[in-house]
Amino acid sequence: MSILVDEKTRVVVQGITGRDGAFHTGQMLAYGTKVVGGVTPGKGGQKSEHGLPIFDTMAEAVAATDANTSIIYVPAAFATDAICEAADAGAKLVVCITEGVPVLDMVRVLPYLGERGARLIGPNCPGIISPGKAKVGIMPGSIHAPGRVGVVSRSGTLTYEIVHHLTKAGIGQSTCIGIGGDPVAGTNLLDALELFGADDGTDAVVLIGEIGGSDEEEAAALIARGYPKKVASFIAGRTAPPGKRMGHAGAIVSGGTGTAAEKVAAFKAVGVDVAATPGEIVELVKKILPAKRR
Amino acid sequence: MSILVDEKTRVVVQGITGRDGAFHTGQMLAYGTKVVGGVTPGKGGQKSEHGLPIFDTMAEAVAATDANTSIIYVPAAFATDAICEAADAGAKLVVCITEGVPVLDMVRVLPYLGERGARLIGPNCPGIISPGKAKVGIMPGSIHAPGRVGVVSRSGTLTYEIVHHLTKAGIGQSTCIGIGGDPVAGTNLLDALELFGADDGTDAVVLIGEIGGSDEEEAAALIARGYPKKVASFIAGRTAPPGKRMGHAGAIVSGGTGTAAEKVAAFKAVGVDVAATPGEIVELVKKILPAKRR
Amino acid sequence: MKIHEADARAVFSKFGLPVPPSTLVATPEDARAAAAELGCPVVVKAQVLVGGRGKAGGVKLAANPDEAAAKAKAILGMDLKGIKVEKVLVAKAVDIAKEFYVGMVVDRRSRKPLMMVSPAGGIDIEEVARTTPEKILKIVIDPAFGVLPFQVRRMSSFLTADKDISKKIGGMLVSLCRAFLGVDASLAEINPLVVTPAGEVWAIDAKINIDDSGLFRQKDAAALRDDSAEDRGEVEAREAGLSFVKLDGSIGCVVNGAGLAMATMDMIKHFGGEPANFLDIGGSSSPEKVLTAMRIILRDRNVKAILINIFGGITRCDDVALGLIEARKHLGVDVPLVVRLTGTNEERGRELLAGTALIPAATMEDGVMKAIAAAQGR
Amino acid sequence: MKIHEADARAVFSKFGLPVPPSTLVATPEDARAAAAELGCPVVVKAQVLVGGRGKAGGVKLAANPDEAAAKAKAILGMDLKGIKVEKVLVAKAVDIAKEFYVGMVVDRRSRKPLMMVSPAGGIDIEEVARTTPEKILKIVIDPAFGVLPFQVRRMSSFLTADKDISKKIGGMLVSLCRAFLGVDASLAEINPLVVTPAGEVWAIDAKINIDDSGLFRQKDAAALRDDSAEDRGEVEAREAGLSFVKLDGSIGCVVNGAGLAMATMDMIKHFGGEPANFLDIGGSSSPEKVLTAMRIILRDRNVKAILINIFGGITRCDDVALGLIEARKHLGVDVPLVVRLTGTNEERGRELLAGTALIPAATMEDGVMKAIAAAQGR
Repeated sequence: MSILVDEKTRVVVQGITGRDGAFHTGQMLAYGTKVVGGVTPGKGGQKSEHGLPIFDTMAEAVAATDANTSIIYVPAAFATDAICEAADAGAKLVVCITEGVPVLDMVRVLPYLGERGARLIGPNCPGIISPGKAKVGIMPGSIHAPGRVGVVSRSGTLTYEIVHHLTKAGIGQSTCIGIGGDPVAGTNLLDALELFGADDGTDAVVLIGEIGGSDEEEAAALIARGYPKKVASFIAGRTAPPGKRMGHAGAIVSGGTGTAAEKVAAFKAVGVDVAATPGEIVELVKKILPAKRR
Repeated sequence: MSILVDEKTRVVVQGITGRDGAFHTGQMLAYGTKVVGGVTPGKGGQKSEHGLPIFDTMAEAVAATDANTSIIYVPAAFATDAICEAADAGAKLVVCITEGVPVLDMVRVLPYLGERGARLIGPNCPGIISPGKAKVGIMPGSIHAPGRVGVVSRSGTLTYEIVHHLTKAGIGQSTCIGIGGDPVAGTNLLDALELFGADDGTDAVVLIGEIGGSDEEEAAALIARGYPKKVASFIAGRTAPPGKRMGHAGAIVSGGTGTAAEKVAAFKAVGVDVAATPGEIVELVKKILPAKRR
Repeated sequence: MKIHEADARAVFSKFGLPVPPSTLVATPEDARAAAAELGCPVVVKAQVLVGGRGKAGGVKLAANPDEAAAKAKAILGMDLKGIKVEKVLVAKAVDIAKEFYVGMVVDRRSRKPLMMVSPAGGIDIEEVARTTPEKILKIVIDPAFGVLPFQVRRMSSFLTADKDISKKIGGMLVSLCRAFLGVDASLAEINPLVVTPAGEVWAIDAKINIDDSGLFRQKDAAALRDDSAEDRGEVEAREAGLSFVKLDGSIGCVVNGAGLAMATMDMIKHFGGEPANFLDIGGSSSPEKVLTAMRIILRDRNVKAILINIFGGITRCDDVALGLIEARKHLGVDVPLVVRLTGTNEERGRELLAGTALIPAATMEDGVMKAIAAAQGR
Repeated sequence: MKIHEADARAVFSKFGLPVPPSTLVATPEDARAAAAELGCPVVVKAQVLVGGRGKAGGVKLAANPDEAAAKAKAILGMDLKGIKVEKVLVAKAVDIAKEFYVGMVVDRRSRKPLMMVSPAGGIDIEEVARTTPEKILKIVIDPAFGVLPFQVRRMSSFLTADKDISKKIGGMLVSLCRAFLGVDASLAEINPLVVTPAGEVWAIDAKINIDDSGLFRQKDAAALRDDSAEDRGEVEAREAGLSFVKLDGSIGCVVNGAGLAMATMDMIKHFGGEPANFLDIGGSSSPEKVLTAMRIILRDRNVKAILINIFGGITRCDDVALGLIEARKHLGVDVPLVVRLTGTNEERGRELLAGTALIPAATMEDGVMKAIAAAQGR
């Protein structure tokens, strides 16, 4: 089992003819993901370098390929439109890799998607992978292994680092989801926790947080109310200076709130261990995994 | 049983100190509806002429009275705000009697309500009554009787006329809902049909349509797909000239579509009888009511 | 509320749509001057708020200023579907290579604005919808965004394969959507949207209806109302907060509620009578509204009887009764009045009317029968 | 992106907020003239993009033009948290009866704009939030409507019981919301919003941050950027599409991804080292970005070793390797470079670097350890 993507996932790539879009389409195909087509306005009727059909519109792409998922690599100025187009065409999962999407656009996009029953992951995110089933994102597929630990993260590469440690230690993953670094995310930590909580294929969850906002504190509150799975955590930015944006638009300690120390304390208070280094997460996960499933 | 309103309905009246608001609050109370308070900005802390507490805001009213429903009698220019305020304060059912609300406001209001899990009836409608349980509207309570026929209507007084016939003939109603005469309604014919379809207390449905739009045709299509209850119908406006708005903003035959003849034909095609006069509906209902329940 | 083409063109221009220059004139001389200033050829167009003016001869092409004057002379004063033409628009003509239809309404089904485009422009879009619906593309608009770029691409590529023209039309779609949302329109149409042989795009006709309910916040638009195409009674009724439509029969109707008013007309017809009007005195009633309603109906010399059919809800029967008493006192009521009162404050209403010459009716059907009999002098 | 108070005041004025008249000047003489023209008393305010300038002496009241010149002289050239004051704003002073806080941000939790008001104005709102959170009212805004009238009533009556002032403040809330949505703000604050003894309301300070992601469509706002408060390396990094924050340690970091970059800093510190910077070369990488990153880091004379920590995803290890080779070629690299490459195209990256003087690391931890050792000269 897994969440959001699996063998039934059928992906259209929006921006398939761009440098990143083309490259990662190849990577997704190589991983075994069912990428069924791409969209680039004005290039409809052509074939991509991977031999996939290109469409002018998502509506045509979905009609022709029966896709249920979209992944977006278009430039920031066009990303809002691409997200709306995907949902309007019937995609139920939209993964937006693009960074630099205006926050006030996201505020308007989410109700638009809600009305159409679509979920967004991102923007400014690495995507989602259910190891051995489907990879809809830019993470290196090879570092993942099928298993029963869910991973949710506000980061991209830091997630790879941690997943790499898990896999090397023989701990596979049900699904790994990178929610992205922007202040307004289509799917946030709480949403992902709830999905993992309801997933039969997930025994424990690794939560990778960072400074800024209060998502981790809210996650801790959710866990305190009674969460069905055990959770282990890592928080990035313990040494980040206040008032400085650490890359992600959402990663900023302001007015003394959003610090790593607060988040670590919130987790420890509800019995969630926090790893001091990415590698240490392996020991924490071993502690919380049900004995039979280690 | 009934739909949307019953003994548990707790109503706040927005615009309780206005002429119509005050009058119909008295009427609702006399019917036995649990009206628990009113809102008029600037008059918070006072008592209404019925002895009900008045609040400045819906948030205060809901907090103090545990209301779950609101009914709105404020002037048109303030109705959009009142609807949003009710939903934001936690009312799950909002009944807007006010007519003359801009259509483009309704377009924006409905997603706002959707995000808050609230349902709107109206605007420009007579409201809703579950006879013997609760009356949240302006219909005369005395003409109704408890029973097992659901009534949904695009009209106000025409509904009274028809309900009056039903009651005089000994046919009681589970719930009667007037969806209002505007082009964009919070609850439309289809929504009401679906609610009645799922209601254990409703054996048959009387659908009162009129010229304009294609709601009746869509209802016929819904029935054709397999509707669990029998339906009888009346369509107003058989003699209406094309191109003229017959009072309701939505009641207009334009370009030869939206005619009564089309709607009658659509219903007859799916086995729904259409009464020639309001009184004739009684015979039609007697035909479709399960024998034991007549 | 319908507004004149000249006003709709001004709204379109304000929102950035390309509209050929034009001048509104009331005399042939001014038409000549306007044509000379604009440059010929020009189109001379009757400014009346009724459809089908082209077919009725209200739109003519003029090759030079003298011809413009002559065409204006022919059109001014013309009777178009009962409306006298008082003004004509003299508009610079453009060469037509292609004509498209572009329009916007509020869609009942999706409960959102809906944009419609069709390559079959210049003709009645409802005809296109009936005969070749595949030639119309409909796109639901989210007002939080307006029309989105992907929607613009879908619509403009539905109209033309020419990328350059497609882009220009796309810009017009964005502007049309802004105009629609900006003025609380219930309908906005460019029909036709014209592409010239040189690849220019123009909105050569403009139609906008404003949502009556939005007029309180659209002061500029509200000032554009022209009552001349309306029946005097309809104007008076609207100003009094009533809804009235004149018909050709002999039985006047005063009813509360649009549905009941329609049903009353339908029943009169069903039993062999002919309704003289639709009249809804609306919800929150007052004696004054009833008085106004009676005044409007009594003006129609065809009316041989009046049926007052009231089922009180928010309307109170006593208010109606007071209005009827006032009407009897102040208006020369020379036809039989049949009165049916049921619902809110029905007893008080009946008490007020007891002892008057009004003919009481127990039910709607009873009232209709009595009104038909009275109108036929029985 | 932060913009100067003078620019934020201009935005507020454009959206109808009452802002006292003011003039931006760069010399004491111009301050004197501005004060004379505006009418005294005036406030002389340092224009620097750092907080707390009031406490640091950057805001002074002047009773007459001469005093304005003297205060301007004292403030101009002042060093405020490392930034030299180049300009001052001379603003007409208003009498203060009450001070409120009014602000707007985007709320992560509701994923909507959030308006916040507090009767505790004029002081640090984050301090209010910590100590007396009940003094802040937060209202979630729907961008399809902007702030709704019922929300305006709740907020303005939270601030004052005076109906007249409440109404004026309500108008300001509506304008603030329009400004926030109109310029793609991530933060907009009026602190304080002042009520005068005569019952006037004024926005006497203005703060706006623009969402960097919105700048592509906010050309006017984009032109307001002032880099002077930023480290030269941070400006250069931003222009190259990198994200860089200077710190005080000795180990330079080049990392892909903000989370991994923070984790790298954290691990350096965890094992006893001190990071010299945060540096994220971002997603879609190119050799040029790596070259720029190296140039910025090498400028810092505190740097004794550099750790390149790359986990390739959308970033490709071969691109990074090419950038490092270019850097070695064109920049005077005189400190040890520890390189960890894992992920997309990792083998090709390693091949490219084989045989160079770069110190390879197998893992992040290995890289951190080696960089600490190298920085300490071991």
